[in-house]
Amino acid sequence: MSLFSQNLLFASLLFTLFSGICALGGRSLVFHKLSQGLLLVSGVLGMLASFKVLLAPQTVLYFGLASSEFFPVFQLDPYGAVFFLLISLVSFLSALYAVPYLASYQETYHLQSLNALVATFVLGMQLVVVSQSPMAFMLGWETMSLASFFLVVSDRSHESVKAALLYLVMTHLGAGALLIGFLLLAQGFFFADFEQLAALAASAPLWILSVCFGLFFFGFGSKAGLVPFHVWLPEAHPAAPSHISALMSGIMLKVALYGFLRVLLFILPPIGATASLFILGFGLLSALYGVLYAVVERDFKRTLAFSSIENIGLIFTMLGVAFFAQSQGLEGLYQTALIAAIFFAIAHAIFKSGLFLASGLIVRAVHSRDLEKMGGLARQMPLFSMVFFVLCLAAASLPPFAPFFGEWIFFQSILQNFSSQNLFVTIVLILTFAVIALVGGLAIFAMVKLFAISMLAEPRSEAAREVHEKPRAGELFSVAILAFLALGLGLYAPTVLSLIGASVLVSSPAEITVGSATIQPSLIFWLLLGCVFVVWILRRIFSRTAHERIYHGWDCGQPIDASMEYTATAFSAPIRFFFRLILKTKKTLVAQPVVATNPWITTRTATVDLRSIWMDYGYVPLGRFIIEMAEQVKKIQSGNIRFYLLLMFLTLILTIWVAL
Amino acid sequence: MTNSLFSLLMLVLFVGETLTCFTLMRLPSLLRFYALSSVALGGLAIGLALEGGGVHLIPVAVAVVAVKALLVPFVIKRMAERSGASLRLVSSLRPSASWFVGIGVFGSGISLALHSPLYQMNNMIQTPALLPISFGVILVGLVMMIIRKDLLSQMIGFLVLENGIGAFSLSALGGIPVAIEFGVYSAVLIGAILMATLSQRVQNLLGTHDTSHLSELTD
Amino acid sequence: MYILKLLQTLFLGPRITERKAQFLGKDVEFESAGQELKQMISSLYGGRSLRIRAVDGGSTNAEEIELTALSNAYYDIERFGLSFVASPRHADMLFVTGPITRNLERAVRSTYEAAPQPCIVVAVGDGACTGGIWKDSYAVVGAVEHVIPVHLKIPGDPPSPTDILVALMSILKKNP
Amino acid sequence: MSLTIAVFIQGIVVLALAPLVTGLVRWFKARLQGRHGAAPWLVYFTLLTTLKKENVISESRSWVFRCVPFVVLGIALFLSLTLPIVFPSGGIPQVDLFVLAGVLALSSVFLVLGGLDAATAFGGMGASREMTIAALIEPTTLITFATFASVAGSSSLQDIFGNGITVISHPALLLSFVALVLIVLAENARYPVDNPATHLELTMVHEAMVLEYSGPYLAMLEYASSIKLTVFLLILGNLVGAGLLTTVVIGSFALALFESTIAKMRFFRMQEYMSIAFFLALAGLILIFII
Repeated sequence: MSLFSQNLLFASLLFTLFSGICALGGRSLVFHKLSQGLLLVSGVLGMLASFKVLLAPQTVLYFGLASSEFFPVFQLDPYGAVFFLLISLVSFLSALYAVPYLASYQETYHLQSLNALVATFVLGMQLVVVSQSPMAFMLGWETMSLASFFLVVSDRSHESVKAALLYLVMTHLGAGALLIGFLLLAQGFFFADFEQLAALAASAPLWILSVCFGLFFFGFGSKAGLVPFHVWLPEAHPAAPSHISALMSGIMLKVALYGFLRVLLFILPPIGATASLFILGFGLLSALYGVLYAVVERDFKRTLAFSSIENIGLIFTMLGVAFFAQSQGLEGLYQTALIAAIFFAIAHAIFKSGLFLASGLIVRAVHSRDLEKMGGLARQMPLFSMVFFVLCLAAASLPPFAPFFGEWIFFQSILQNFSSQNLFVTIVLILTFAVIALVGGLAIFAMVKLFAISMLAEPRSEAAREVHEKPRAGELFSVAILAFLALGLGLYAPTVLSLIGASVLVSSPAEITVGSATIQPSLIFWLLLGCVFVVWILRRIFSRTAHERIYHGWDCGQPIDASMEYTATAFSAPIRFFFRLILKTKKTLVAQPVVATNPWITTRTATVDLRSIWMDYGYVPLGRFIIEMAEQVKKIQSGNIRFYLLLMFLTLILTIWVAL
Repeated sequence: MTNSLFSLLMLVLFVGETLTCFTLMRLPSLLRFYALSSVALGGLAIGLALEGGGVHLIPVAVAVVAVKALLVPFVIKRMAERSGASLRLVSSLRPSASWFVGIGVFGSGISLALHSPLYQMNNMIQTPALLPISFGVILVGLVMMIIRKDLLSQMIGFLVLENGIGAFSLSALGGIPVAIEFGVYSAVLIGAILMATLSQRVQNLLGTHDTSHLSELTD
Repeated sequence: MYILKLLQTLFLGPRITERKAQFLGKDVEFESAGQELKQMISSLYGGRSLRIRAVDGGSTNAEEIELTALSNAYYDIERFGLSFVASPRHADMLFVTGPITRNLERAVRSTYEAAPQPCIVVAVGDGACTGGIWKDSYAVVGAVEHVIPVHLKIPGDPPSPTDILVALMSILKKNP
Repeated sequence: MSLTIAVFIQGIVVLALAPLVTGLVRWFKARLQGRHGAAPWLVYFTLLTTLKKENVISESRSWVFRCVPFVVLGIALFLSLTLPIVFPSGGIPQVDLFVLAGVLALSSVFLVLGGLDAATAFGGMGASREMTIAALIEPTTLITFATFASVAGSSSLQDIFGNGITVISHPALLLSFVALVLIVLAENARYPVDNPATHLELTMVHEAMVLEYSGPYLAMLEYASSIKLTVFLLILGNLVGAGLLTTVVIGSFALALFESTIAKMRFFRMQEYMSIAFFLALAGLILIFII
């Protein structure tokens, strides 16, 4: 058995490779189905491998030529297995989803290259999670980034190319930072693996550690989409095909989180209070900023991308609180906050990939990503809208679903540590508590807007009126599984917690206890369901259900049509008004007179569009400054040879003076 | 120190001619003085050889005179005449000002070399006195290329620079082994031929050797 | 302090709401749908709590002023279990006022159909009952019964709040 | 055994009392306006008459429109059963304050979806305003609950009411009690935030979402909102240490008095209302650890 389990991991990686290769086989759909099938098998094997490691923590699967200095050793330990499980699960479901989904997109996407790139993308992520040395880690990291870059470009439209280039620049800035961090830490031992790095880090001087921490934070932060470095995320994720953006948003952000935690937990010595406050600050900033833009965004997939930024912000806040507690010596809070972060990350991976897969179906049905053109889809796709509704409720972290219990653990752990001795810790915890609560409220607003404007009421455009491409069985099945998992993860949170090695929180098989507070997720769910069922029974007893009549909505007597409904902009108008200092919107009012001579009768058109302050006051001025500097430097190329010789002469003098 | 009178004379000649090259405005005289400075360099090599610097310096000196004193000026003069270039060279400094600049640069080169750690290790160098002087000549060559506007004199500047390097190698290592020396000289010869043909092409294309017109290409 | 003086007059001040007896027991006959109306009221728990939606069918706003007067402190329609609501969906009773003009015919009909049955329609004022002085005008459809079934007519141009209350009490037969 | 009986009795009591509370509030307000006013128990008849009425449903709605009343009333039932408001040790300990906040958010989400599904401008306007208020009141609610939980040491309501934590048990609790009152007013769409008895659709918040419902669905939604009001009044009553009946009578009189003396706040000045509530709650929480 151990021999077989040994190669389980190797087999899973191999099958991903095979799926990539056979995707290049030919243009016909047979190769497309075959490659996705192989991806399915690799997903299943990956899940088995990670379950094997999780259930028996002391066994560690590894493969590769252990002895050779050059070839890195790949190893799956319990910490990596959690993320490997996520990767395999979501790649399994997105492959299942892709078989019918891509069949209807044959003309926009070049199927061969797309499938091959998906396989390399998944392989890259699997390598990252499995690798034990910086070289292998960076190898996997680069394959992941490059494959996802090409995937974003796959539909070859102008804005996705622009988004992909921005994405490429940001990820490779991050990857460069990571590489420097690893090399700086390794102090010359290029091929040291993580244990040796940890040993080196233990004795490294403080300035190296802080510089490395800054580099790792920038590297992993820009990949995960923390606020100042997040500008690429709302552009790149929506541009990719939906099952790819599900993989990118659901899993790639978690791989960045995995890398960050791998470095902080296993390599660097415990970081100080200032570093953890640094993580906490950025986490809160991206949570608040992400959710605000998720609320006022009009584009379907961009709303999901911003809500990914918000959830990542939440996870980094939990990490910040955990490491801050560790630096202040509150061991209990450190444990629970870390477990809450990982549990919330798992829940986010599941419901966010589900949402992105569902968004693919909606966008295909309405042929546009604009919320203002959707509406009334629930009537045409009832079953799909129920699944989508469950996912939206999970994304809003409402009670019976998994993210609520992640936040519950986090809130309870903070609550129990409010009364710690020094005031500074209390103030930090209270402010975090307040901001997270505000973010929670606004997250609900964003998800309600997403579901209500796209699904309910009258269709707002011709395309939404009669939907031709209804979701097919394969697609609906994978989205339904993810919705079921989001609910199941909530109900059986205690078992999941004990699975990922957080049994300290699980007092009895159905209860989570943090300090003195206990909660039974399944009890709450059955109670809620019971009450609703009782109401259903009472209603049937007290009133005649048949006594019903269909008539058009109450319209104050004048006929109304779909254009009078509330749109996404109108729905989020109060929030845009209340937060107008943060959310810059550019309003333009154009009045054209109908009759040239008569100035009073004019047709006025008002356009409101959203400005991203990070882009307007951050990256665009930075870009302009860099271009101006480049202009100055360009003057040096005056085309006059003698000027170049002068420069050579000066450098010669300088070097001689300095070196000799 | 070079005690023999002959090598000292050669050294003074070498420096004097290089400085005059720096200031000359007509091509034939520039070439003539460059040839003379190469001959002086060859004589210097022979002087060192006589002082027991190793017999291999003799063929080196002969090669220097052959290539630098005869062949290269001949090639450049012929090329200039064939392309019909005006023998009047163009410089951004008037001759009198260029004297001051030349001496200034030569002096700073010497002082720079004197302060450099290389000079302090004089136990290793055969003729320590020659080192700063050769370094000065290198700087004069480089500045000549910068000051002069037309292509031909920039070529001569480069060749003077190369002379300086040859002198530097003489002083620091007591002469480079013959094979390498010949390699260097063949490179210099080919370089000179290349530069000459290039300047002829430029002459045909733009009608002048003045490098400031070259910049029109970039706009 | 202003608030205290206000509360003192409201709580300890004189009672200004008209006595209930003034509206009960009057034997003035009103044109009503009789049997069908009684059956509807008995099905709505004897009309103890009815919700009214006032529909303007083109009235001169005279009846509207009287209807608003109904909910002031003097007449206080709420004590009889009647209250005005915003949407016909919530209404048990429709007060239709004024002759139904051509433009508002569709509005009145859609309001009646939007209201859940059983819904009592009361025509308030001469315009609503008979078409009033605008009866033969080109812009007017006529009395309310031409458009929707009417269960009670309250004549008067406009009927005073007392008349309206007396009519309502007669059909609801509130015990005194 | 005693727990299930307590829960069952408490459920019955709260369900029976709910319409009476709204009736009492309306009665007191009428009396404050000098009117004779409808009898407090009239609300029972209004609910029963609406139950018997026909259910008119617009054809531009989806399955969400139908399931909203059931879920909203179900959640109201859940609140009345599980919270220890009638008997201090009655409620189910598992349901603590954070679950309460989550469940309240869930019920306002469903109400908003019902409003939006009606495909009319009023429904959308009410829904957008209700959602804004629910989203912006969430931090204040969580901080107030955290204050009470940190004074009582545990976040389940049973411990808070069980060992008699009332407003006077810590000076800072007064601030969070006032914040809780502001939250109750916002959550139940009472006076400064929304006028329950308005006819002008443009000013409605809670009412606008219910415009489209009729017959039994309307009765269920109105019953749910009155249950929610009663539950909150009883929570406030327990925090002040008053018994069941005194809370109901005095509470509804206080609410009526408060509503008669102030005017409704313009919606786009709601920011000030929310920030007052937020900073009161925050001050309460911080003061607990300073004093």
